[in-house]
Amino acid sequence: MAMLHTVNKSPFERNTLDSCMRHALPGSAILLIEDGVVAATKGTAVEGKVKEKMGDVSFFVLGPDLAARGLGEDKLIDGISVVDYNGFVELTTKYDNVQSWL
Amino acid sequence: MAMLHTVNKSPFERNTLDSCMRHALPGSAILLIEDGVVAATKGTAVEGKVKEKMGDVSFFVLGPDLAARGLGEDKLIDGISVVDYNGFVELTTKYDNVQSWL
Amino acid sequence: MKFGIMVNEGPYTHEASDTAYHFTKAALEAGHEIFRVFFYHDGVNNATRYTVPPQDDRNIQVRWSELAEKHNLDLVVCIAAAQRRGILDENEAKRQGKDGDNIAPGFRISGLGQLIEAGIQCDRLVVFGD
Amino acid sequence: MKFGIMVNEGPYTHEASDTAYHFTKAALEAGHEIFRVFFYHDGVNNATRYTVPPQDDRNIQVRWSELAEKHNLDLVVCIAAAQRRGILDENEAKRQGKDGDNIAPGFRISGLGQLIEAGIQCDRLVVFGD
Amino acid sequence: MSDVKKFLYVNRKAPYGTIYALESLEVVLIGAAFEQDVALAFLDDGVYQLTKDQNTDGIEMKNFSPTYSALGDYDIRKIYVEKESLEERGLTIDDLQHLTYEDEDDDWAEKDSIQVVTAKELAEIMDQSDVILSF
Amino acid sequence: MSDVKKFLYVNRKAPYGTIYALESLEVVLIGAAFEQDVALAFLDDGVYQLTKDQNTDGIEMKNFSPTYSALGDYDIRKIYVEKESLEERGLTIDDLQHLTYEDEDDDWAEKDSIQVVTAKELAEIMDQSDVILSF
Repeated sequence: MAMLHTVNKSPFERNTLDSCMRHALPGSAILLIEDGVVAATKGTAVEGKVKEKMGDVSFFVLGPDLAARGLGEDKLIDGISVVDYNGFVELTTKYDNVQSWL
Repeated sequence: MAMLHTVNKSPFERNTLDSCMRHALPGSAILLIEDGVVAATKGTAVEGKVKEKMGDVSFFVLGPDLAARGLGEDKLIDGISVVDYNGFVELTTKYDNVQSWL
Repeated sequence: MKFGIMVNEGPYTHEASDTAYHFTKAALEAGHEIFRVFFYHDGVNNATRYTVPPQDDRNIQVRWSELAEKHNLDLVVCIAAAQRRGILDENEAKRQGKDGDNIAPGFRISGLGQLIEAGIQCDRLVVFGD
Repeated sequence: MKFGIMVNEGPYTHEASDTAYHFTKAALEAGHEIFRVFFYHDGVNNATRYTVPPQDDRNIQVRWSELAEKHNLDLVVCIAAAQRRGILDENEAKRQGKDGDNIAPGFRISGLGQLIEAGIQCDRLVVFGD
Repeated sequence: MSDVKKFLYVNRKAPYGTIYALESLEVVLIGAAFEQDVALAFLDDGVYQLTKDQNTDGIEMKNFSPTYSALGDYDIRKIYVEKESLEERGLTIDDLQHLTYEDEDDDWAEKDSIQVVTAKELAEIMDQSDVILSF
Repeated sequence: MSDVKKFLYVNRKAPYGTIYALESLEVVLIGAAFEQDVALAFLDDGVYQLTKDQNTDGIEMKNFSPTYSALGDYDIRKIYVEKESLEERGLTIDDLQHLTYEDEDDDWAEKDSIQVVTAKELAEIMDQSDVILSF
C-alpha cells in the first residue's frame, strides 16, 4: 500500500514531522497543511531533512495555508507541489490510505 | 530580578523547554509541571541539556504530576527538587516574577 | 468514494474544523459521498448554537449546519465527549436535569459506535485535529 | 501577596484548568489574596453549567463555582472569547437574540480590561495554558 | 472490501496533560464490540500512557491506567510499543505495565500483549492497516 | 509599586493554525488604553505572525495582519523580534511587515517599531518586565 500522511504542525514547534518522516515508507506521500506548511519553505533549519526524505517520499503543501502565512510559492523548496482543497481530496483517493499525524 | 519559569510540555513533543532554557538567566528557576515533568527524569535524550543548564538555573518539578505519570522520585535527575502545589505557590512568591512558557 | 470525516478540535481555537469543512466541501463538489462527519474531543464544541463570532469573521457552526442541510450530511457529536464539554440536545438536557440545551441544527448526539461504523463503511477516514 | 490567575484552556481537554485550580486553592490556604481568575481563549469553556462529567471523575466547573463561593472569588470570563465559543449569561443571550444561556454560578462575563487590571493590581499574574 | 478491517489506534501523547489518551481508550473499548482486527500503537510520548504505578491522587483526576490491563478481556492482543520512543525517554519494557491476554487457541495460556517494535517495523504495521485513528 | 508597569506580550505561535496570535492581539489593543509601558516579543513560530502579504482568502478566515501596522497609532513602539528565530526559519527582516510609529518627541518623525534582538537580549527584556502574558 502507499499511504498519504498529513502533518499540520510546525517542525520548529513539535516533533510531528520528524515522527511522520521516521515512519513514512518509500512511495508514500506527505501533505503539509495548516501550521505544517512552514516546513516546505527554503532556507530553514529543517530544509536538509526534508530534502533528504524527498528522495523516497513525495511532498505536497496546501496552497491556501501557505498564502495565509504570507509564504509565496517562490519560497518553496524545489520539488514540493502545491495543491488546493480539491487536490487534497484527490490525493486521499489516489493513495491507498490516509494517516493524520496529530 | 530573578524569574520563575514554568514549562508544561514534554521536551520530546515541543520546543517549549528548549526555548525556555535559551532565555532563562543565571539565578532564575525552571519549574516543570504537567507533561513537562518528564524532562526531569534520568536517562533521557534531553538529560544532558538539562544537566548543563542546572549549573546556572535551579530546577524544580511538580510532584503530583510526576506521580500521575508513574515516574517515581528515584527516576529523577540528581539535584532537581520536588514541590507540591504549596511549594509551587511559594516559588512564585520567592522569585520576583513568573513567566509561563506556553 | 465514500468518506468519513473526524473533527477533533473546537471552532476558532484550532484550524482543524476549518480544514475539515473545506475538505468536506471539496469532496462533495468532486462527487464523492460523505458518509458521516464525527465530532470528538473538543470537536463537539462545533455543535453549539450559542456562538456569536465577530461579524467580519466566518461562522463555523452555521457553515456546518448549512452544508449539512444542503447535502443531507450526517453530523454526529459524540455523547461522552459532549457531556464533558457541555453540549446538550433536548433529550440529554431532560435526562441530565439541565435547564436548557445548546445543540445547533443539523447535528445529532450519538455514541462512539458511529465512529467505528464510519471506519468500517468508508473507503477513507480522514482525521482533523491538533 | 495578591495573585491574578489566567486560565487559557477548556476543562478536561488540557490540564491547565486543573493546575490553575490547585494553585489557586494552595495560594488561598497559604493566606494569599486571589484578586481575580480570568478565563480566556478556550478557558471560557470552564464556565458552562451544561457539563456532565463521568461520575467517577472530578467536576471542574462545580469545583470552581464552589471555590468562588467559599472565598468570594472573582471569576471573570472574557466576553469576546466567550462569544466565539458559545458561553452566554442572561444579558448576553438577550442582547444576541439567543434562546438560552449556559453560564455557571460564580462566573461573570466581562471585558479584557479586567485582565489588564489584574496585571496592574497584582503582585503576580500566573498564566496556565497549553 | 473484506468483512474485517484492520484498525490501528495511534497514540502519541502523554496521559493527563491532555485528554487524548483517555478518550482514545474510550474509542478502543467501544470499538472492541465490532469484531474488527484491532491493534494499538504507542510511540513518542504515547509510551508514557503505559507506565506502571500511576497515582493521580495529587492531581485529583481519574486514574485510567488500570483500564489498559483489561484490554486482554476485550480480546485486544496486539499492543505495539516503539523501541526508539522508549529509549529516547530512558524507559524500558520493565517500566511499563505487564499486559496479557488468554489465548483460546493455546489452551487459554496467558500471553504478553505488548510487543516492542522498531520504528521500521511500526511503519510496516501502519502501512498494512485499513483504518488509522490518531490521538 | 510604581504607577506604570512594564507589560510584555510573548508571542511564540504561528498565526491561523491556532487562535492564540489573534486573541493575543486583542489583548494588546485593549491593554493599550491603560497607559502602561507595553512591549511585544515575537520569537519561535511567533515570528510568522508578522510576515508580509498574508492572504487568507483561501482558508476563509479573517486576515488580522493589517492590525499590526495600526499598533503605532496605539502608541506601541517596542516590538522585539528574535534574530535566532528568524534565522532558524530562513526569514529576514525583509520578509516581515514594516511597522512604524511617529515619535512626538522628535517632531513626529516616523521611526521603526521592530527591533531585531538576540535571544540573550530578549532574555534581559523578559527579565526586566513586570507582567508577562504568554500566548
